[in-house]
Amino acid sequence: MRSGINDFAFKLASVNGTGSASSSILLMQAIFRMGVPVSGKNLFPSNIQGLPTWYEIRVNKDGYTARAPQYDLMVAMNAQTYARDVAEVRSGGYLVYDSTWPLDPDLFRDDVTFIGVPLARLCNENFQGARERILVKNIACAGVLIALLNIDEEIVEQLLDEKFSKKKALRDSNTKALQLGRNFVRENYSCPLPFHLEKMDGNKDKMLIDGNSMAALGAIYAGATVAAWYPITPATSVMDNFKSYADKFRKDKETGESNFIFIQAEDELAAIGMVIGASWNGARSFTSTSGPGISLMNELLGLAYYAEIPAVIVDVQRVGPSTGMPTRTQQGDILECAYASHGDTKHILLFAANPSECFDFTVRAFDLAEQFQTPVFMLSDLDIGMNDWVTPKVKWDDNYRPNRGLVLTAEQLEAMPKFHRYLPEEGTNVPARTLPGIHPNGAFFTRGSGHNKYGGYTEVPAEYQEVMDRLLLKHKEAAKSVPPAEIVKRPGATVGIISLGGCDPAVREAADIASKEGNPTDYMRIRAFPFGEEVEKFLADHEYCFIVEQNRDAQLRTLLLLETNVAKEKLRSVLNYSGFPLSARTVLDAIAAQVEELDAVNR
Amino acid sequence: MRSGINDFAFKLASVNGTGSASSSILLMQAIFRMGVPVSGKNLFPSNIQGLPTWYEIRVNKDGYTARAPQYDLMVAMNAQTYARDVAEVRSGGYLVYDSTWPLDPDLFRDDVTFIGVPLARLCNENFQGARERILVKNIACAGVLIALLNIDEEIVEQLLDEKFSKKKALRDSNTKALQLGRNFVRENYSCPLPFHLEKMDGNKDKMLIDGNSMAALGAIYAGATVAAWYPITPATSVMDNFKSYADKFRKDKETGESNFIFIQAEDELAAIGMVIGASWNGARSFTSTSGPGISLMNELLGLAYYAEIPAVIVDVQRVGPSTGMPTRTQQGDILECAYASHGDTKHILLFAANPSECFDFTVRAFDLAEQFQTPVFMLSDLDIGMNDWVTPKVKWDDNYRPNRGLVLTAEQLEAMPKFHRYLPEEGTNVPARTLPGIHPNGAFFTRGSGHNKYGGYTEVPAEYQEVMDRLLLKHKEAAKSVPPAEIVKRPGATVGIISLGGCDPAVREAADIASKEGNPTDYMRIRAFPFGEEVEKFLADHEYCFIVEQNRDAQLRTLLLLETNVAKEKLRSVLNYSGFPLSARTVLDAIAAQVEELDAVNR
Amino acid sequence: MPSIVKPRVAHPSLKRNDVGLTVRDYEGQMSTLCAGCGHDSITAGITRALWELSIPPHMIAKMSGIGCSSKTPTYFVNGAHGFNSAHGRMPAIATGANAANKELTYVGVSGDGDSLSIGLGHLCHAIRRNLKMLYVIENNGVYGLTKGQFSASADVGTKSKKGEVNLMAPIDPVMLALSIGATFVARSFSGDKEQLVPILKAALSHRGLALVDVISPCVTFNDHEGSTRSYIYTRQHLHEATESNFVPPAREIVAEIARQGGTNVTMHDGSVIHFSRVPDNYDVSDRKAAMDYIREHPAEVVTGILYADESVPEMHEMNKTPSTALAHLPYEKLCPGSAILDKLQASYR
Amino acid sequence: MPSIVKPRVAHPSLKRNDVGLTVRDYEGQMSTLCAGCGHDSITAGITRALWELSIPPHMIAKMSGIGCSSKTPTYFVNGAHGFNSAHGRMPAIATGANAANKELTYVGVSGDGDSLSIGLGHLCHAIRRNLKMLYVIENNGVYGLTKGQFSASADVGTKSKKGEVNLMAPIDPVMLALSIGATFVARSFSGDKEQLVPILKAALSHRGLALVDVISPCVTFNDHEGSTRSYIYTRQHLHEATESNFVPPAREIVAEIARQGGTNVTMHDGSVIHFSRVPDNYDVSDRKAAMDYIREHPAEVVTGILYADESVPEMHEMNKTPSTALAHLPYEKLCPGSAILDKLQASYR
Ligand SMILES: Cc1ncc(C[n+]2csc(CCOP(=O)(O)OP(=O)(O)O)c2C)c(N)n1
Ligand SMILES: Cc1ncc(C[n+]2csc(CCOP(=O)(O)OP(=O)(O)O)c2C)c(N)n1
Ligand code: SF4
Ligand code: SF4
Ligand SMILES: [Mg+2]
Ligand SMILES: [Mg+2]
Repeated sequence: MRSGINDFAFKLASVNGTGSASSSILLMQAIFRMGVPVSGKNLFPSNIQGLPTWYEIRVNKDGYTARAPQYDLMVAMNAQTYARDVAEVRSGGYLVYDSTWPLDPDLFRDDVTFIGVPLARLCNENFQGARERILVKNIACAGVLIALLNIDEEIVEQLLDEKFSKKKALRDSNTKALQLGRNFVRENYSCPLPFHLEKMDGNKDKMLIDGNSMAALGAIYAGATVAAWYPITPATSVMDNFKSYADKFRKDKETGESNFIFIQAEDELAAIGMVIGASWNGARSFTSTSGPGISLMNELLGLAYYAEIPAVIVDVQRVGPSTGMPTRTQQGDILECAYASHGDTKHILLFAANPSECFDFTVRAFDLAEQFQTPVFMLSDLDIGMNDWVTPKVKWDDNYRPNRGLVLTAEQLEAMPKFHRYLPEEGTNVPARTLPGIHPNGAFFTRGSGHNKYGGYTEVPAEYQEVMDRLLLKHKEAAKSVPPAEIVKRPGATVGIISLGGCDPAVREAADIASKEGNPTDYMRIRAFPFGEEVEKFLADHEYCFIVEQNRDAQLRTLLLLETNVAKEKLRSVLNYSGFPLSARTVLDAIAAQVEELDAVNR
Repeated sequence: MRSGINDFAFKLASVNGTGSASSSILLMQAIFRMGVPVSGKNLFPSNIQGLPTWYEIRVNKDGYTARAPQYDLMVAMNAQTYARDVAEVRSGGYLVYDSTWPLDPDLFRDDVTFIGVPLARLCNENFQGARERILVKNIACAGVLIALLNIDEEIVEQLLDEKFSKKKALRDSNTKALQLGRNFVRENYSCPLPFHLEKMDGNKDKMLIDGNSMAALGAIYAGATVAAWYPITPATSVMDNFKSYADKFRKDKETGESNFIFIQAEDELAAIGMVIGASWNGARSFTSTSGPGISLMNELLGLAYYAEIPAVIVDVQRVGPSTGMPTRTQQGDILECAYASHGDTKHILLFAANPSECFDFTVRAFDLAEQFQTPVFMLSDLDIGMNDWVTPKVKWDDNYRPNRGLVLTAEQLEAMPKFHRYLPEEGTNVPARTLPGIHPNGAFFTRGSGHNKYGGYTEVPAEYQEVMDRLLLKHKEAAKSVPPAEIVKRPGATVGIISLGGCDPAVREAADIASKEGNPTDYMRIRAFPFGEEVEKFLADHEYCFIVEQNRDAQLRTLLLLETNVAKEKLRSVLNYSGFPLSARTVLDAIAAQVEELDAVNR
Repeated sequence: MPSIVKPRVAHPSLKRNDVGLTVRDYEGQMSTLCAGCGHDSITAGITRALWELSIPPHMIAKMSGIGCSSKTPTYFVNGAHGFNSAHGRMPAIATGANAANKELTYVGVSGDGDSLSIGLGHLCHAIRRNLKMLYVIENNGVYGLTKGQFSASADVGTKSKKGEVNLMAPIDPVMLALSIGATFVARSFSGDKEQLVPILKAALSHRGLALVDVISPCVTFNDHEGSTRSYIYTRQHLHEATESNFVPPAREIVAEIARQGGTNVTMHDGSVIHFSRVPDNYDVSDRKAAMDYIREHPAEVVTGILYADESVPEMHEMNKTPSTALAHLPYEKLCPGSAILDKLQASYR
Repeated sequence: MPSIVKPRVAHPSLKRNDVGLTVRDYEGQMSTLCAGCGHDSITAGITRALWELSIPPHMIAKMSGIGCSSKTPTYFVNGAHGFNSAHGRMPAIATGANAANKELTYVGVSGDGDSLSIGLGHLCHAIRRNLKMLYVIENNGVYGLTKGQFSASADVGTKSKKGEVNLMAPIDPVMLALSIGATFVARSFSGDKEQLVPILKAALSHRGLALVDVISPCVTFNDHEGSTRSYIYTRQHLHEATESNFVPPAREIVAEIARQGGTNVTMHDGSVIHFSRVPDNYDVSDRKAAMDYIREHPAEVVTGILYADESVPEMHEMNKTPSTALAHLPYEKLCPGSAILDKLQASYR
């Protein structure tokens, strides 16, 4: 199988609140700096302290970064989950456990090598105080892995130097702990393991970062000045990061003034209200939230749609319905976002597939929202948003200027006899807007109630319909401006795979494997709604398509079915809604099962 | 054309807040009591006083009660809208105006007969005080119509007797006003007009009532005890009526105690929260609202879906999006209700087509909500909910007992070693629930967060999925219990018309006309979602189907496309989203245009 | 929300304010409220106050929710920007608008339903943020637009048009605002323009959020059984069109509240409200005294500026934003540029 | 919300209450909150109070929203029904539950985020309805579960874990409740079980809604820069897992507030709160006096039962419902039957 040099996966089982995620990230960073493609999935519970938590790390020299299907090495540091953790190691794999206490003999497996390290004892002997002991145990454990997996020690030391540049004492105890772990395994086991790391050059022009940081950075670069939000996992760190970056990059050096405002709203209804108010007034404004927040924003999203007010919503999806599993990933808000609010509405959605795209698409979301004067959703999910990904560095064009859409200037207004808010130029679907305070001629009255193309209140059917019809055309028109689907063709392929967002790495890997196995497929990654012509063409060109997505009800398939000309029978679903990131195996197995089924029918 | 005895339409144009609706209803009631099928559409503005308002009345001996396409007689009492109103009279028709002041000669039409009645002068001469004069003017106007249309005077007198049985003075001035109007036209014009009324026996077993009253009555008969709501047009009168009926029928004669509770919530989020809390606790509980309320209820609807708590929502639809046109009708909440809330959800919807069904379906909504432990939406709309319809009297079976679904009794619990909330019996999809306080063994913990089939908190993929998969099956299973689609077949028909709710009268009339013109069509009226087998069959059996509905985005078509096996090309849309009730003409014209298009393609 | 264009007759003799405009220039569309509605009097007061303060119309942002009261921004200052938003959400939308552009004058108009029920949370949090705006609650004790349900400000014992009696303790926006740290709180009566206009002007000049609770009688739904004979006509018959179908002609209630001893005002329903004014020596800077004064006069509606504190920073001051509108900052000031991005990205390893 | 089954050891010697149960019978699952969290102390207090009042477990309905505090109903009275609902909506859901079945004892647990931000409107309106329930706010000044943002009860000048300083006036649930007519208002401290348990018992026995604001320190997010050396480890690096990834072991803060002069209690972050008790001659029946007393002691957190009025009818009394639960009324009492329907329909003509 896959195990070998720079190609394996391991998992750390621990208890949350102990700082284990920090040491896992330390390892990931070290591997990244060794030039080895790596991915990490933090599987954490919805509480603050004391419950099982896992960190999965996969290294893959070919750059496959989807979740690994099985583990070569398990670091089982949580007695509560031993049994489960032991069971998850692949046959022939290894398991590290804390041998301070004897392991229940029932848990041993013949086909797995058990590596006992008395971590607690080592730490207790060498450190004082409960607090410190908990912390250093994780570092000692990292030391164990350095030895077993041949992680570059110099890099680790350098990382610790950077981390603790100003905290000498901490730096020292970290080194000590690291050595305790490392030395113990080196002395007692043969190191490294058969699968391990070797420096390579696989991360050129890449960085290791999470999607929420990149979305936040996108908002900074897009020129967002008003951020309004209500805390919710897994969207909170979008705003945490926005605030940090803004504090760093948006404070006037001379005056100390903030060229942004950051508002923690009282709830999500208020947050979207603030975004709408600010956008109405000409600021680039956004919010970030997750499923429950989208539900609460429903009413005002309809107002923004109908009154044609830009709004950017970063939706970092988690598992629904209701509170669901707040710390697990899913793509379950697609339909809720596409048609949010009562009455006839359609919104623009962008589907980011990785942190780099979180940046790009957040910037584009602002442009699209202003160009089309409507809410735009930037959808990511917990996996993309909160896990660190090896992702291409983004390029910034210093010539970029925001596309503010049709906004009349004071000069234009001065020259205008009368401004009509909802009257686009002949043959176009987006009317010009004005910003309050710019010019007396620009004043108009905004309302969510029935209005005609002049902006006046109406209850006259034809006048109401005229505006509604244009809104539909406007949405259609946006298809030409949103990021087109990304299409990868393979010679001989008749079947297509369609997917979106964070499924991308698993689907790519699956397609590569299938291709190697003699089953080439074409691949289309949807990046936005409304769908462009390339989507129609891809659908038309394939006999059938597998739609891979992470929800129960095939929401992307639904959207394709409704909003393209594709025939129903063409679209087959591959669904994963476990809450865990997708693996290539899941995709391959599901497709294989369906192909068999199809063959059976055709036979 | 259609005009003639017991087959014509007239319209009264007035200003709201003057009491004109009352006199229009008086006329409708009189016509109803004459045994003539009649329908009335109140087209009123979204304010309280002083804006244009219209009342359309159609009489049709064959029982066609859809909105009339054109008017034989216009009563133009609003100077503000004269021009519009004059233009709407059919060629050869009549117009009544107040000749106290001269009419602008520009408004005259050669092909319309103008009947001037100096109503203001007559009233000013005969009555004192501004208040009374405004009121009696409407009655005088009714007198005019009595004469012109041959409305039975005895019946009108009787109605006034009933209305003012305790207010002699008012009664007298009403009679006087009525006579003023009647006598003036009798003396100055030849009465009645060529089209007019004659007694018949067309309203047997029928009554004249609005859908909101009937929905309220349904809730009373279903045994609802907790009503929670927030005022919103056009749903308010559901609760107004529920309160009136409950005060009448639910107060204990001896103790004066109320066997219900009626809570005006602080908003719609609270209203649905209260319904969920009360249902959780075993009461039959409901709310009524319209589009904006549904949007606000989104989050908690997901909670009820996922935690499997019954809830009944009467959604009286109005024109969206956003505030839209609150006093106009639409079927724009279908999708919002079907998939309300973030994450994967599916709800049960019932589509009432007339006031009688509002009663039946409200009762059934409670049964279904408890049987399937899930939210059930009873959808009607402003036209059904607020207009008076000639509708069949409903029958009540005194043997009816609420279907409370699977609720464990104290005895059952006593005999049970352990109760597991989400564990249905083998082969079924609905688990038993318990009501708080019934028995110690029944206690359980309800949560909107991830849970396994035992009701315990979980973040384990398989456990989460197991419950989610069952919820999907449960929803499917409900197809067998909801009201089946109503299907009308015509020999030789290859094309089907599909519609729902308040479109029914117009579609039936259109189908009859088409049939007479040699184009027989089959007709299926969808009455619920999820769809039953009869829906699949109808779709399968027809070459193509026209789906007639009142919204821009073809929401019923969407639902059919998604939730049946039908091929896309089969479904063609006929959309009306003007805010006014549908007329047969609109349906016929739209179908004709599409048939021509289809023929062109096939040629 | 329907609006009827008002004939605009130019009176060359009309007084002009500092920006050269007459009071007619601060008027709006013709009101479509019921004749005699208190809200129309408030509209007149707001019109006057804005004119007297010489605020250029296009520098005014009129914000409202949904309700009869919330319709009124259409009826003043046609030349201002207006936003008739969604029920209860005005404070949130105004917060965003204000955040984006501090240069405008924000006039928020809301109802007691809009602000004390569905929008209560937003109101309280706008107060906490001390958003610079005039926040008028046109308080009639009912939901006018949805036809007469009690609002949360209805007094215990009030009878609705349907004959229901309210038993729940009212939420008094003044006490509520005082208890959560509001920096400007006033109360007035729609019928007393002499008092209302100066209060509105003071409120418009306040540093942060100025809450003005204006008692504003609803002609149509403040009536109770028996008070007005003609009502019986519409109330009588159970089976009645749900449209409120007759509104008796009524006149605006006007009364100047006397400085000494206050004034009894008879409402449309015949009930009498005793309005009083805070005494001349009243200390507007003492929050506790304000609450005490109101509690000590339970039988009257105390009017006037009840509390004002100019020392508390408003939202922008708390957030140290620049003096120009955020919305109008040049993009060059906002984008850190490619060099910084490259550097930053280089650190993510 | 995760829950771990607690080993239940039967102590035959344990005292039994009037329904024959030991205090162990009122316990719940093992807490999954951070070690030392004040909320766990409140859980213990509630457990004790319910046991002492001998309320049969299955007649208790535990209602909560979302937050660390809202998780706690899992940790007491396993044998009760529980409903961990949605963020901020507990008061609404409890209102419905109570409406349906007045026979249960309602224990609502909420947080300052849950009740003073997203759920503020619902809390205020539940107070107006005087819903019979115990309503506990586990007040820690932060959003614990979402990792330390300020809540609306954070004091001016408080520093968050991220170093932000709160500048907005806090919403004090006690003052708020008093200003809108609450009929029972108390405040206590999680660490003083001696005071807390009797207050909870009094609250559970109150006629209507009993609001108990309990100051409950958050171990994990009440820390500020520099106070705890080890925190630096997690706070330091900008590029950090967003999971709160290290929570230092901490102990519950326990302190009995002295009757005379009060007690200084040091919080996890090193700050000191001065808790005092209302004096023995304090008059709980005077709302104005309560507000005055609190305002007159701005430097201390006044604890005790601050106001109680048993004269105001609760929701069911206002609505004259029968003495049995509406949910359990026989259908025969609810359905008017076919004859009445026929008659009624005959009148619609
Ligand atoms: C979400 C939502 N719910 C309900 C309504 C219906 N509605 C319109 S105005 C109103 C109440 C208005 O009362 P108030 O704010 O006191 O204004 P008034 O008409 O009395 O001036 C309601 C409930 C709505 N527009 N939106
Ligand atoms: C609609 C919605 N928005 C946001 C959240 C995320 N969230 C969960 S708990 C919480 C705040 C909890 O604060 P508090 O009520 O003070 O409880 P604590 O954790 O401090 O005890 C938030 C914002 C949510 N669950 N639902
Ligand atoms: S209903 Fe009442 S509040 Fe509304 S406009 Fe009429 S008088 Fe004013
Ligand atoms: S984060 Fe704070 S409130 Fe939450 S459990 Fe931990 S200590 Fe308690
Ligand atoms: Mg009002
Ligand atoms: Mg808190």
